[in-house]
Amino acid sequence: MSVRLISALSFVVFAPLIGGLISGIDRRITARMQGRFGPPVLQPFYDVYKLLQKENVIARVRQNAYIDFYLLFVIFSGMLLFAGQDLLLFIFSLTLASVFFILAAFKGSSPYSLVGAQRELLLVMGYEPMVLFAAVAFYMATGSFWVSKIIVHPVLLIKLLPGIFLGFFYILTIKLRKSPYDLSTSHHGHQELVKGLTTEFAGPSLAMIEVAHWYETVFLLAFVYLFFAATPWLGALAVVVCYFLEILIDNVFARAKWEVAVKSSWLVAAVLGFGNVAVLYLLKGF
Amino acid sequence: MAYFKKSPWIIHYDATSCNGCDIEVLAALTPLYDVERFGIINTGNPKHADIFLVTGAVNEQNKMVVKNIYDQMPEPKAVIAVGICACSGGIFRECYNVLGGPDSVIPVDIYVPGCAARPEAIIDGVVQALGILEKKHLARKEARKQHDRIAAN
Amino acid sequence: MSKRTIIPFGPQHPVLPEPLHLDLVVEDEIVVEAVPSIGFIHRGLEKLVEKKDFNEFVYVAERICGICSCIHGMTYCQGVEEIMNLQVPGRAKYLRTIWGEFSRIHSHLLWLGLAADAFGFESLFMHSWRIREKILDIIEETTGGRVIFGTSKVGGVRRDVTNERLKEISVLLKTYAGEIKEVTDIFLNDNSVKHRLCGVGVLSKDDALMLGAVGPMLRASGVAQDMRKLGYAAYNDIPVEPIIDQSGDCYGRCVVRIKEVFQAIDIIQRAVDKIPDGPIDMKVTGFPNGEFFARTEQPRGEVIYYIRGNGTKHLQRMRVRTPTFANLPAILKVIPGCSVADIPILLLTIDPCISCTER
Amino acid sequence: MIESQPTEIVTLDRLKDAVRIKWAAHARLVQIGCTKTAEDQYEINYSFDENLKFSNLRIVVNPATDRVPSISDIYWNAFFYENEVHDLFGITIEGMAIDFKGNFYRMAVKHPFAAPAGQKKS
Repeated sequence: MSVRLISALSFVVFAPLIGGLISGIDRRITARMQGRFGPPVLQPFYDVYKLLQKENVIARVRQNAYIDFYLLFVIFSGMLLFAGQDLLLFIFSLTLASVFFILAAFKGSSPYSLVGAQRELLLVMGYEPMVLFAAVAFYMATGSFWVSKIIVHPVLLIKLLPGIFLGFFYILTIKLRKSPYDLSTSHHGHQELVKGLTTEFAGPSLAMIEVAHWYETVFLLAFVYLFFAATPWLGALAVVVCYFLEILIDNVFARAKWEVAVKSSWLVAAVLGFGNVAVLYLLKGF
Repeated sequence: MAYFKKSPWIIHYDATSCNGCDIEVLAALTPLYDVERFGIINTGNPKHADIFLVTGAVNEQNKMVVKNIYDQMPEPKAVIAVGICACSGGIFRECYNVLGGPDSVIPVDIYVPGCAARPEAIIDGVVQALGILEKKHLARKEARKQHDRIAAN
Repeated sequence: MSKRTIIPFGPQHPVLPEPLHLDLVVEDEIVVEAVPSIGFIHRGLEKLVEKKDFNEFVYVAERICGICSCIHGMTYCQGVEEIMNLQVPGRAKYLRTIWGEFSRIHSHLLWLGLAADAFGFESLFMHSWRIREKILDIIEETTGGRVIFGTSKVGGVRRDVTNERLKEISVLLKTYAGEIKEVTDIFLNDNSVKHRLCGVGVLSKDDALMLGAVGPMLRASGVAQDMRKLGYAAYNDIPVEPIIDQSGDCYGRCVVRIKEVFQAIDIIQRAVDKIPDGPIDMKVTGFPNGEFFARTEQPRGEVIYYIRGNGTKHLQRMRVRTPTFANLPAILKVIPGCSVADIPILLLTIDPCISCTER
Repeated sequence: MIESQPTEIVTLDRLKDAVRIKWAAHARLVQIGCTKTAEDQYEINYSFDENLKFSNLRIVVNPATDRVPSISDIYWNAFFYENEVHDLFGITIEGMAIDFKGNFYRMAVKHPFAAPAGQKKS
């Protein structure tokens, strides 16, 4: 019990540090891919620290409360995952977090943030089936929804769940807000929706969104690790490779439209996700 | 140290410039000049920005736009007038629809001369604005402290 | 989501560095109507002819637009020279051609970058602009300016470039052509780019013509019109075949511009081979009296200068009709029915230059 | 001479017919521009291009008395130029496809080009 608690608490403390560092390395590598030198690796921390000092301009009274809840639930989801709790609970909590984020954006009065929120809803709709398939498949492979059980499962899960892994990798692009699926908001300012979801947030609340994103990055990568939990070094390697591929994908694709994002992620969920579950079903013979 | 020096985010608005300076502002983002080295990002969103780059003079129709963008930016903020048109009206000073530089509408902190202003000059202007940001931040902090003190008494 | 909302697009918008304002009436992310409002850059510089004499006005003409500055200045000068019946030296004509084509290359590369940015391909934007800087280096070296060349003057050009240096530049361009090809191949062949460009904003041949579209916009719809065929500057000696595309969509406009980059490189190389020796300017005496519509082909299309002199040092009237002004109605006709995500790239395919448009 | 530029002077009531002939010949409307030649005399040039052959239609109007018919029912894009002519010169143009009602450009001076030549900006 205490091990779990320590693990969850250390997630709360260290995840933003790791997430921020990952984001900094990401920006540096991205810059190198674009023929630039790039910012210092610690740049994301400077940004967030600066944002915290800025004035908090508010368009509507309650919008920032939603952001507080968004950050809270993102942290809570991560704690659930790191505490080895139920995978389903983690997914629901994460969805709730996105709902709060979308509500916050809907609260903003700018049309950009409204359209951004609508697109985010569609994206959530797009990736959610795949996430659920992933949870089901983990259950079928290991016989438990509990992360603590999954992580000690002796079999290398990637062998059983290659389709699920690929499908999850596909929606990871959406979750990490990488091109081609950075529809609702993007790291780079040059987008038709300006900053989409985050258009209406300034200063400290923007910093909170950024920090929430760091937390998300860390537990999404932890989720990737779950597939390789039986061989830790392979897991670590997979996390690094996955993230590098995401950066690469970010740099070699144009931004897609939401129709493509939703359709393709459903197709991926149906073919890879459902296909993998079906094969497991036949193998295990439930 | 409030890290304003490390992470200035800019927003750029083309008042009535001829595009020469705008293109140079954009060129400063690209590989040869790469201002992201200094943490400078072109946000495009006034609510995220610290530094407002105005190119060109102000005219009847866009003076409200310039003012709106300025008002939407959260404190502390700095304004840089890029190019000779933004400093004084430049070659277009005598045109009937030119009201003068953006300083006729909003307070301008730094003037970057040139027609068109070179990317090096623009970067230098931004770097100078950083000191002003830091100063404004400290002044704000001081004012808040004083306010609290008065409130406490 | 099906209720109509209005999305303001501009005047301050990160995708468009320039202030064009569109109110997009949107239904389910599909644009039903686009209402433009312009005038954010209107300075009224046409009226400046009353205050600056016709020689001074070249400086203003060059600053109508910072991207196509060179050709603006050149067109103005050609108009005045035509009225005053000046025979500009051959070398000046050739230098104008060379610089004009350089400005076409830099403008098209700039456009390619901005277009890539509009469809969210950031690294392509960066690489287009990286190569553009190399072209700018040549421009800066030969003219002294990066964006505003300041080489035009009535009766010739202000600067000369040695023949040896021109030869070297011609060789240099050959190596740059390879680099440009690397980047433009991505525009032409990448699937995710095609997905954003093909079939978006189709303008039929008839529509393009009758809506007054010009330049790459018109040529991408299959109309072979290029003002360089008129044979101004050195284009009499260096014939230019208009580049056309039949598709009429954003992809077509992209193809036309990319091909024009290579065409421009070719023109420069031919001009360098043929350039005559001799003076680069001539003495201008007297004042213009008469009128002329000077037309040239800018990177963005046909630009037209109406110049009317009344025998004094101040012109009576100078009017500029820039390519973007002519292209805007056509793009407004195309917008309804597109999705919001297509708007930036649609607007960018006319290569908008608002400061030209509103003067 | 780069190209010849014939100009045909038409009367106000014949303008639309002349433009229709151009339309039928598939000419492209290049521009509409106005010039003030005397205190109550304004020239409006309608320039067309037929396969690189340039030609002009010119009308001479007095803004105080004349109302110019819009040609935007023939050439839709003409409304852009006509709004501009209206805003800069104060010439009344009737029946534009989209009428900005004087808000095409918002200017510090109303109808700046109609002001007597040489007058400085206030």
